[in-house]
Amino acid sequence: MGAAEDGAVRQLAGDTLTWLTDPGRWDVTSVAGIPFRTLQHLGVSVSAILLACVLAVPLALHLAHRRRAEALASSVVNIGRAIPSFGLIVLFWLLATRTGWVGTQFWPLVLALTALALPPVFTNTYTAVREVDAATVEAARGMGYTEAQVLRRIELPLASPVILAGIRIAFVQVVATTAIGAIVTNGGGLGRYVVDGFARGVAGRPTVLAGALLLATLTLLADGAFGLVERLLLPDGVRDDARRADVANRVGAAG
Amino acid sequence: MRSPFRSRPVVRALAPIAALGLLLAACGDDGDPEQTPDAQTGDPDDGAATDIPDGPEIVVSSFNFPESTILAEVYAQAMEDAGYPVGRELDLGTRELTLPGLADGQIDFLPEYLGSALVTGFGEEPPGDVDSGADALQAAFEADGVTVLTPAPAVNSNAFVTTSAFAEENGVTTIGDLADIDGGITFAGPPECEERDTCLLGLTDGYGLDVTFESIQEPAARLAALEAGDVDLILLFSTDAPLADERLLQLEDTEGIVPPENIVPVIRTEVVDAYGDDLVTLLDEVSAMLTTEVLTEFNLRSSEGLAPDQIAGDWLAEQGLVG
Amino acid sequence: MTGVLAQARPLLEWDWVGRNGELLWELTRQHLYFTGMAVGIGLAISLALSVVALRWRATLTPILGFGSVLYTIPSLALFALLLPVLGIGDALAITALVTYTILILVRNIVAGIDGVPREVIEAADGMGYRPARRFLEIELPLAMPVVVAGLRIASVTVIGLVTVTALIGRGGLGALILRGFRTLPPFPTMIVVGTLLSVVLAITVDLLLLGVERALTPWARRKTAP
Amino acid sequence: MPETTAAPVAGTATPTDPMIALRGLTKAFDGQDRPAVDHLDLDVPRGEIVVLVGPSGCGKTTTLKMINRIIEPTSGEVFIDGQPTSARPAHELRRDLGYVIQQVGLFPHKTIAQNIATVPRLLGWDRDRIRARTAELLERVDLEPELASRYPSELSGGQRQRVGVARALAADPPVLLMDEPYGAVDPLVRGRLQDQLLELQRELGKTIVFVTHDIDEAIKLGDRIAILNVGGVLEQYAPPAEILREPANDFVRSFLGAERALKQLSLQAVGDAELVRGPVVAADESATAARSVAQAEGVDWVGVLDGERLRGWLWTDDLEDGRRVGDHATRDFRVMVDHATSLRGALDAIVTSRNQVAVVVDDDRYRGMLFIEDVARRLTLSGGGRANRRATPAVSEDRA
Repeated sequence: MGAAEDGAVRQLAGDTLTWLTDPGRWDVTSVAGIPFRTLQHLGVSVSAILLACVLAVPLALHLAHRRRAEALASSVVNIGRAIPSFGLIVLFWLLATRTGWVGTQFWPLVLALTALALPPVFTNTYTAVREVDAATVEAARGMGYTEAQVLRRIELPLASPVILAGIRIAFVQVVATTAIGAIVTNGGGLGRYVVDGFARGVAGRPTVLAGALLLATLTLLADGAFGLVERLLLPDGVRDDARRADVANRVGAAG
Repeated sequence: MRSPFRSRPVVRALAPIAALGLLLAACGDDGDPEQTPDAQTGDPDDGAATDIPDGPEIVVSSFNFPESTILAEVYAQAMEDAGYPVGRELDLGTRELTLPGLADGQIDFLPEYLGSALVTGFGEEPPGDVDSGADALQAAFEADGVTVLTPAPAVNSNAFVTTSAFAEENGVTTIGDLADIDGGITFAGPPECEERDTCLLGLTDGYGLDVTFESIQEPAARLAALEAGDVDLILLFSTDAPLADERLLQLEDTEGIVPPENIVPVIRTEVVDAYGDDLVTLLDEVSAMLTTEVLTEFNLRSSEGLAPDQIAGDWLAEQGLVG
Repeated sequence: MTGVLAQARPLLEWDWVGRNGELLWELTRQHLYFTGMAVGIGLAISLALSVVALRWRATLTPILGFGSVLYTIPSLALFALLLPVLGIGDALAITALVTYTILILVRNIVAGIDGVPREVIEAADGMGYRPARRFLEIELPLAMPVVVAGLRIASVTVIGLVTVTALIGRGGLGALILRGFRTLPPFPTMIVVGTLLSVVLAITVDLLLLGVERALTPWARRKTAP
Repeated sequence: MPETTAAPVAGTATPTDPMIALRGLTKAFDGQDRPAVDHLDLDVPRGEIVVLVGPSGCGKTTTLKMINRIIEPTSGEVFIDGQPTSARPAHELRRDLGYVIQQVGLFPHKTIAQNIATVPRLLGWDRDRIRARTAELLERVDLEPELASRYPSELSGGQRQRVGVARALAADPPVLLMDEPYGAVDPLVRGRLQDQLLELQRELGKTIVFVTHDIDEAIKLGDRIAILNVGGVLEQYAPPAEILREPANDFVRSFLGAERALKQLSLQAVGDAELVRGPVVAADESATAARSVAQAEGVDWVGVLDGERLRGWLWTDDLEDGRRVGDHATRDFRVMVDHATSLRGALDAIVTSRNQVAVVVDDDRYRGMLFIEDVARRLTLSGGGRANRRATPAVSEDRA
């Protein structure tokens, strides 16, 4: 790298730092500020993951308990991975402009992200229940548990590490992909900085870089925070399974 | 019975992967990924011209919206037809990306917009008329080694658009009328608009409006936001097809924050020097035939799903500029 | 409300698809080129990292941790972070895509090699194999199903992500989606076809690799209960 | 089974010229305060099966693996045919030492033929020679030729273990190292595999080092047994009969267990014992004569001979005066043994028989009987009878 380029990189690093440390950027009242964009980002992401959980978890629990739709459970995650997030976001936006049902700014993005989060949540939940030791379930039935009790008191607690691992993967994926929404709407949270900075060319590069750093930080923090949530939520006996499930499933989450 | 002895497993294991790699590499080679698929490289030998001097490849570039890409294609194909070697770096991005590219020689040719080039590119005052604008632009580009060619009659300027319903409700026909709306207005433009005198700064500083800016990169998304009532005003181009729809209204720019935006080809001077007046004559000839109606037609055809290179090629053939 | 956008064109115009076969093929090929380059380079890097991780076990956790961080960084952020270093171009797109393959591939290569039964390794040693030949002739073929499974996941993931590279001016079918969206009014067929083709491409590549795996591991299919 | 040019059992070398010699062999693993194997000296004579046996942690497997350098010794030396193993690259050494392990370790991605051909291929044999050798070995371990193109997953556990032995023998190594090879197969199959190994050994005369934790297996297979204690201490190294007769110390005694005496019996064959004629009479003898024979033998029954065949037996109370013995109905001897049956087997026959006797036959010909006191007498005598037990019927006939 030549001296000139070296200087340019140092200049960029300095500008980025200046951008990030500007008190105005941290003004909680400014809609262009980092706190607002972060909250906007999390608002979209959390809405999407909650919606995905509400839709996928009960269905997967039910189907897995009844041993139904196994082929669906194993293939849905692969198909989900094959769907390009960018295409899906644009497609949901397009459908929203045509139906006029949900506006064009918030919900199309949230719904597209929900669709992306459904497969990993569904498959992990399904697999988690199916992998509960059959002997344990049999023993529970033998002691007179009803089917609903078997599901709620045996299968669900024992499956919870893997279920949470699936939700965690999906959540990180959603947080990462929310940024792409900045291309389609005025939302997109922290992705806004990257897209806006990009449009401003060389002058926007500090913004792009700062946005990218904020985005990466938010995603890693979201991942770490979810790890803590897992520790708090999980019963003592299965906590160790969570780590293993997480490592085993950490695939297909790039957005 | 199958022979129990077969080829070595490693060889069997690696062969298809290697083959796949080669196949993909081959694909990459002949489908040059540097090139936007919209742009089919014409064969330089196509043209009948034999008196083209040897010279560098002319890298044609464009902004990241269809009209600009179509215009770039028009000039590129015209040059190719005449026998000049042409390369393409289309859809490059905003002016913030194209002008540095032009200055450092990564690209050689760009169909510019006169007023925006001056105001946004060089921070100059908006020009009063086309001729003085062209002179000012030439002066600004001089240091970068770029030559400004004769502007075309075609104009495509920033258009500040609202819905007819909103205009009627608030009694608005000009941009200035927006000042009367209580609580100010929300305005959506592309990201770069926020810092431009011809855009947001024109509204706030030129008209003194109370504007909340929403950054929405793509015009379709801005239009969607306008129609959904998320914003009151959006930025479009005056040649965009939906402006013909009666449900939309382009507000009049009484203060003249939008400068004359004639299409003006700019080209690196070293390219002009290498190929001489014939090249300039050819490009001027093309520019002369580009009118605002033509631009509107281009945008319409684009919205019908036609590729930029096809729209450009059809038009050039119609005009008898290639053959 | 029926706005200007709401009465736009139909979602899928087959005659447009019919007229633009050449364009679609070109974009698909470009899409595959990016995928192939990213997965190919990713595989080479991952193999090297895996050899390191297998040779010096202590490095496995840091390598996977690094891969995990790369994997978690949003693609948009990664493009942006690499932009000052690489500038706009194929290198930027491919480098960003490569980073997403590392975690998947290293993990599967290491898991595949680890999954080779200990007794098979011991038998190979006892027969007088030398380490390099043992790796190529015994461990790698036996790890193949898991490695190919990783390749499948990596390829499908990358095919989905290539669409995002359209945002930096490169990007196969993503460019089509973007063009359909950028046109005013939007051209839905481009968005729909771009998305669908990307899905079809991912599934096709996935099935092809599955076929490759089947062809490479004839022993895995013929099982009779002893 | 085709005849092969098997090496002679004893070989030409003298016992003072061992095939394998361990000298001061020591292995100390990192992080363990005492060595797994501590200064072990051991000679493995040519053409013999030496079994290393002992409780877990006694270093028997470690010792075996130091021979082919899967584990490198901390100190000490292994000599094969007088040459130190450390003098050559490990992979070359290993190609000369057949190696069989408990989980077999067949290569799952290679066919049975390819598995067997592993070492010849590493040694660079030509295709035709490999092909011929593979076919020969399949036959030798009693596997159908059709199995050649199968994959290991398509075979049963016993078949796989036989492939493992064939693979180890492929390049005709003079030495075979076997690490608990039959530990994972069920007892019935294990017995058959053990018999097959003895049969192979008789034909091939390899020098075999065999590791097991099963003392019965050691006694059955070993020409010599090395009993190791925790930490690789050699407690006793001797032929099985000697170990059973004279355990060197309490450790060996307790390792052999309470059934030591019975185990000793299992080393001797019926042919080693002196048979008695027993209370038998010819069919044409009178009832009176039969009664007096029974009385002389001190039993209340009598066996009936039809020429050389023992027809059966009857109670003396059932004998009717004036009739010949052969005119009475007889009961069958339900259990009969032959020369090759171990004395332990004969004892089982005695205790389950109503007559408290083991009837010894050779095919249909009556040879004699063994009573419990005849067997008991063998317990105190020294038994060098392994060779006899293993001998073919032709040999044992001489003694009968």
